[in-house]
Amino acid sequence: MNPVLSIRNLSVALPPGADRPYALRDVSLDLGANEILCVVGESGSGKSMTAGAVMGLLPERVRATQGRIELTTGAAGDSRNLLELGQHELRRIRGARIGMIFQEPMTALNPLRTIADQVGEPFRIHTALTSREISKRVLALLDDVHIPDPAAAARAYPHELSGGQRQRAMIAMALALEPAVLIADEPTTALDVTTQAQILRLIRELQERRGTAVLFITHDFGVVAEIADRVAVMQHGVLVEQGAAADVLNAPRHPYTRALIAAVPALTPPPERPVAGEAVLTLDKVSKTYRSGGLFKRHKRVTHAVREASLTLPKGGTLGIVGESGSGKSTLARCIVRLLDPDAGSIRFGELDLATLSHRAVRAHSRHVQMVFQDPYGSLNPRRRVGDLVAQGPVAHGVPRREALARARQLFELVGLDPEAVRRYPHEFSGGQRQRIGLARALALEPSVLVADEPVSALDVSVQAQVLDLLASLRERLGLSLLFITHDLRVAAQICDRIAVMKNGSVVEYGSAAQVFGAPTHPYTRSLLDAVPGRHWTPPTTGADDALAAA
Amino acid sequence: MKLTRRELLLSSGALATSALFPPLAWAHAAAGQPRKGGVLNVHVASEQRILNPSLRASTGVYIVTSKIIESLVDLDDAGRVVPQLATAWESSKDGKTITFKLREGVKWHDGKPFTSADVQYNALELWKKHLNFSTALQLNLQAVDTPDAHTAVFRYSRPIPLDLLLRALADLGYVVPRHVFEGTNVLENPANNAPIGTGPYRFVQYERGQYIIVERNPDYWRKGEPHLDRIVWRFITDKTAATAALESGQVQLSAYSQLALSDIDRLGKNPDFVVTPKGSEANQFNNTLEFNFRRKEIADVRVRRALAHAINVPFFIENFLYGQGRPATGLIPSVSKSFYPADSKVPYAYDKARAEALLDEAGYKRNARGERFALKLVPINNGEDVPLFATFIQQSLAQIGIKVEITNFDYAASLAAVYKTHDFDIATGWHQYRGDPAVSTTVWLRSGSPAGAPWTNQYGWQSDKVDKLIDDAASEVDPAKRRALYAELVREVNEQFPIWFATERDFYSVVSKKVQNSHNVARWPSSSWHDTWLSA
Amino acid sequence: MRFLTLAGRRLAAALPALLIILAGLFLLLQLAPGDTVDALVAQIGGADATVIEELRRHYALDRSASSRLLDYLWRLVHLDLGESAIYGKPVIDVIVERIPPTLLLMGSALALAFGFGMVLGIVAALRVNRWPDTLISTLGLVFYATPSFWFGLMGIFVFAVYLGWLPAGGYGTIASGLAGWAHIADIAWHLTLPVVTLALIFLAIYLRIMRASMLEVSTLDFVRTARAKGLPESRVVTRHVLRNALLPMVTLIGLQTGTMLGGSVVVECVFALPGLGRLAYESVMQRDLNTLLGVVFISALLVIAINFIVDLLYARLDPRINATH
Amino acid sequence: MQFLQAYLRNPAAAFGLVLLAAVLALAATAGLLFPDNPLGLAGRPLQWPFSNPRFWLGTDHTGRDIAAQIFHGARVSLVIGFVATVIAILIGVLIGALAGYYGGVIDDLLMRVTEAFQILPNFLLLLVLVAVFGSNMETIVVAIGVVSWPPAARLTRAEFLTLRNREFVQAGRTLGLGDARLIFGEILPNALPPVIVYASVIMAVAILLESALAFLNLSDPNVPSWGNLIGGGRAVLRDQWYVSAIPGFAILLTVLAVSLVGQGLNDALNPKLKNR
Repeated sequence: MNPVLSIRNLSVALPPGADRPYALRDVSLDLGANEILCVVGESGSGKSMTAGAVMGLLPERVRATQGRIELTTGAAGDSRNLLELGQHELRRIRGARIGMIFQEPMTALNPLRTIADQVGEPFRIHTALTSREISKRVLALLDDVHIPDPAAAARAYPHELSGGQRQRAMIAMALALEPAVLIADEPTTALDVTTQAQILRLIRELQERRGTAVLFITHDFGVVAEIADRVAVMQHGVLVEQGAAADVLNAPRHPYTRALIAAVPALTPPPERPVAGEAVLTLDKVSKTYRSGGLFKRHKRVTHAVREASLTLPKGGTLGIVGESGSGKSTLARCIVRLLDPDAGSIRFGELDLATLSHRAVRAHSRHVQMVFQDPYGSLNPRRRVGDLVAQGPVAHGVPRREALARARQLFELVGLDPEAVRRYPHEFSGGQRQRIGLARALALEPSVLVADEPVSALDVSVQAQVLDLLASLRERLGLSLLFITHDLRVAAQICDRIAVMKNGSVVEYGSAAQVFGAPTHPYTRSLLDAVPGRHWTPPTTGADDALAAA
Repeated sequence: MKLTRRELLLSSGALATSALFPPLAWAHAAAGQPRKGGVLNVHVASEQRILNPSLRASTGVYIVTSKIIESLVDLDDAGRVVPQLATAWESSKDGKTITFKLREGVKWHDGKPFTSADVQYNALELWKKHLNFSTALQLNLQAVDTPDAHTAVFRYSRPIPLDLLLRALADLGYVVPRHVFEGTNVLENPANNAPIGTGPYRFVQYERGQYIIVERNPDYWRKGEPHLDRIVWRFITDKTAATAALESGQVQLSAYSQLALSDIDRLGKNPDFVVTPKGSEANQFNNTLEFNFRRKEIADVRVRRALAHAINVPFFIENFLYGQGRPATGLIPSVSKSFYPADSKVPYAYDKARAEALLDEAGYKRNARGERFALKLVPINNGEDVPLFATFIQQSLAQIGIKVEITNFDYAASLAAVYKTHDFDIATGWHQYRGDPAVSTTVWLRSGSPAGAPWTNQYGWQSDKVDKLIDDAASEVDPAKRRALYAELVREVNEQFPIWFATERDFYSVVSKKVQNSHNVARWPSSSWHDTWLSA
Repeated sequence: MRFLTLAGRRLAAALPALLIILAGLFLLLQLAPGDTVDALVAQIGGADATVIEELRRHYALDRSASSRLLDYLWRLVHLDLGESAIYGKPVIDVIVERIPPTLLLMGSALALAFGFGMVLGIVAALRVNRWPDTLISTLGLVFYATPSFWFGLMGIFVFAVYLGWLPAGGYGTIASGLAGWAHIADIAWHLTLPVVTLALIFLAIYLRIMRASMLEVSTLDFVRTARAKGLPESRVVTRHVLRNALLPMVTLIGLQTGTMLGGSVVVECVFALPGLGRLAYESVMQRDLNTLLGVVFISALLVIAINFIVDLLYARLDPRINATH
Repeated sequence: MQFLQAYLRNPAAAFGLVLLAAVLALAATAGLLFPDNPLGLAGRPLQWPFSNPRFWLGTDHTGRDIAAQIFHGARVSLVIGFVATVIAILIGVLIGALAGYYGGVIDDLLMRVTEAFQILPNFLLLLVLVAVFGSNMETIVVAIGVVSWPPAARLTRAEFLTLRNREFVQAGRTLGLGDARLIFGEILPNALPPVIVYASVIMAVAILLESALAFLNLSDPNVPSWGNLIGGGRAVLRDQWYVSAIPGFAILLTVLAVSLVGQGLNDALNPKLKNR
């Protein structure tokens, strides 16, 4: 292989006072022409820092302290060490020789400038083309990335495009000058699964057509399986393993790699669990409509967030609600716990219709149905001790504080946390631990139904597996019924007994997990399943648990 | 002419003698030949609501309008009454009929002739009905006869001293054209803001909040006058900014002590300016201390006297007022030669020990913390010196164990607090003396004024003796007897002490040395400036 | 047409606030000690009871407060602001005379504060934590902390009295007969000191906001994108950071209008400018309700109008705004 | 502790804190160093600083010791600034919290009132309030507070609008917490930091507003405030400029201190800009 980009013994130092001295330690990588190298790792592994070092865009006070980053600059194969270049020379390489795409296509584009303006900018700084020529090139580029109606998209502002289109525009911009190297930093993480599949396909297509070398940074092994030629695995700033995609994915050698891959949920559901036929929660034609614009404003907009959703949660079972963003799954969850008031339909919980309870009554009955939230950072009040957070619910329902705090310590133990930690503040915990605290808080009221809204989506894959295990075991031990909202079909496959697929507010498919994954009836469900990255790859399951413990 | 000069001399006394001399004889004496042309810029601190001196008696109105509108008489440099629109006057024996001869050949700025009908209208409709201070003066005016176009005969139901009337008419005798005002709502007449008169200058323009411009009246009855092309009054609220305007040459004159005391003091040393009390003798003012008898401690005359004894007025004048003033001896200032009692002395001079003794005697001993009682002091902010005096009172009374709380209001609110709701224990402000006690001062002491009338007797004090003295003096036609009555009044007021006239103060003018023939009469800022000119 | 409907709708939305202000102030001033007649009598040095009574009738103060309030509001519906007690002519005429100086003063001060605040803020942000930043930030704080009247008076002494470069006050040379450019230059010459005085504190605010905003925007993702495209730093700033950083500045213009009008009270008093601020001050002191309410009404309209313009401007700067409306 | 470190790493903020401490020290030692009434006649008026060893900052136009007034004035200015700020923040937070939390009609109503206060030039309202209720210190402080709250209300409302949909608030709601507890127990503590930072702006403005009132002779003459000293010194500005310059400088330093501390707090609370 003849590398286009070659990283040799790269170390990047963090400023004093950071949690570790080095962001990268002695990293060596080669990126050949016409290949996609996936750098994979969990948060904090240093994978984005690698990209930053190549681009010369490290955060302030973060410096490369040793190593070389060689970029082949000419046809003759002469190369230059990017770390030795001045800002001026680096600028001539950025955008021209190395293109880059980022995770958040919304924030990565300047909201105040048109797409044409931004996509054309590399031409304007790196070439002497006329503006007429540039706009022609821009249109061609937008066409290349398959944006529908390129002319309109060129005139549009970023907010006028969908997420997928924005990311296409980003790609067009990065590839404008046909760079030898494309660095893609989690380019599909913020996208829905179907869009993700399209973007991955696009990157692959363009890469093949132009022979670009792609450094693809991701945390998602599914994506790796989908797109990688070669894989490099990073952990804590150290490159632990690299090799051909098939080798690493199916026969990982390093224990960390093995653990990570073992934590990736398989897309095929486990054998069906016996679940009682009795329903604990019955949703009948629940609807929720948003109206924006006031009484006097002309531009009233009506959004049907949930349309006549009818579902049953079996006692002791797990009902998964899956769908892409905007499908109404979160709205439905919030209607059930009455964070939102449904407009129509009924939500039967025993004798009660949760949909029509008064707000005062909701407060009194809130203990029966509890919720776990997505964001481990946002769902805990940062200004309260975690013990207080867990005790808060019982106290509000009349349990003496001392008793509630004692109970909180028990709950901590139950969710696998040190009971002594009740006196600490949320920010002292990791993401997974916080999710456990959120779980303890919900369980403090001894609910019979737990609504979990994307409870593991914000977690790293290894932590995700642990929290899912915890949920499953609690379900067994406490006889909980679980309503599980997720966009991740792999996760849904692992934990749900029944699955409802939502699209544009409606439930389009509803059945047992095996049914939905095995023989989907609705075309949308099929397209969802088809879009799951790495669907053809089944993670090997050898010795994973030990490895995880070791990691 | 019905009057002989001899009769005139007899009837109007010494004050009228100057009428015999050519009024302009002294005017040109000091400087060289008057120069034609030029614009005089004058500083004015606050704007008046209307510019009509026959509706509003106020120096703020006169300083502008007296150049446009003339009064029947004016004062000379010694404060004697001299003819202006009236050329001669005579009182009947019983003092109830006063006859004025009016100047002939005088024209209004709109070209119509000035006649006795104008005077008749002004006297009966404006001076008697609307003009503040004048309504009391003309209370007994029954009719004004106009036997011919240039004679006006004022008929009173009670005798009115001629010298009182004439002195008052310098301020309260401005004549506006009858044909403009008759039959209109006089308070809303447009001419109130675009005045028409007979004076040396004609009104040109009034920009609210900015300036007023007048220009030379070519048809003025004093031939060859006035000398200036224009006069511009500029409204500059801020005193410091006004001083800056003077120093940077934007204005040449600021009258009636409208600048900061320190700046007046400092500009006195500036060779480009003249700083003088001369020319403002007709208007004097006092720093007062008014007492509210509704407060039991104050109702005790010993306490009131003790307060006066506790305040070191000479120190205040020297150190706070840059020496601009004198300790007062009573309600009539020493410059008022016709009324000032000969043997006057400061009634309750600074004597702290005496003050303490009086308070002890009155039964208000110091308590454990050394305090006797507390008083609420309302300053009525006529000028910069009022808060200073309030502070000085606070500081001084603290030393004899009286805690003074100053209640700061804006102008309107402080007047309402003192004279309408009587919400004060002691108050301090200005008393302005206008040449004759009956014009400006006795109203402060005469009982019977309803609540809400500012600068009247609202102290909760009344004295039959004082009331009688005031009434007798107001209709006493013999000047000598009047003078005696007022001397008695001063003595009695000092004795009963319902109000303390602490200082007597002059109004200062600051004027550029380029301004010639300035301050040559006793009320120069309020006079017509017909002979004033600017040197190159 | 669309502009007019938008403006009309904005005005309608502001009506409740206007009503609260006018009725509130009216009732508040009923509680004030002393009325406009007291103030008038104070100004003319006293008057006896009959004159006072007659004046009170003249100003309709003999009627009850509620009937006068209703009367006022009813007249307001007909866009009649009533008669000014101080000036003896319709309030609207008085105000129309006073608007130009205030608008000019505020507009220039705003432009100065905005312009210099922006430039200094940019310089400070680009040299963050180095000496130009320290100097500019300190200067900004000093400007912010200087009482404006004090600065104004000191300015008069230095520039008008000692140096003689600028006039001590006033709105143009009186009766100068100047026309055209000479007239404009004359007014500009007179307004220089007042504008600087009024602008100072706002300059400090804008400087601070611009600096913070620049620093904030430079951390955003699209700036990183711009750098990744190989844009030179100057182009990153001018093409990407600047316009985004301006958005909070523009918002601030609208928010500061009321404050600026308040600040012009003091500045107009110091520099003898015939503006709305001084008119308001005088009408409070003179208890001239009609004039005060008129000034408040007009300045409220001014604030609303400026906010409207600011919103339009904002919509031009930020394409996202149009989409949501 | 960490917060303090973050705060003190900023030299400007540390300087502000020292300055503020100095002003507090002035206020604290006023009674000790100048036991006499600072408004009492101390000596001949208008003595220059350092000309008389008894009055090292000289005497003002009414013969008061300027140094004594500066020391005692520190108390007054701090009290004015502090109390007015507390009033403004209380009103603002309450209105902003209710409007932001409940939204809908309540929000509309409260925002109309806020709008009314913001449309009305605040200094004008202050003048009216002082004209109506008089110029004693209590009235002035309350009036300054009353005209200063709208920005605090808007800020609080904005914070509430974002915070009320945050998951920890929703969690509290699903736990069955009441509105009052959600508003004051959950949201408010998280909404306060920017409001507290803004308080420094209100405090600075309050001190300046009082001095502007004193300039128009509408402040309380019974307290030795710096504003009064400036207002009085204005009459002797040309010759004895020090009478207004000394308290002017004191105001400048205090406002500077308060602003620097506010900015320091802001930087320390805003981790994004922490290293700047």
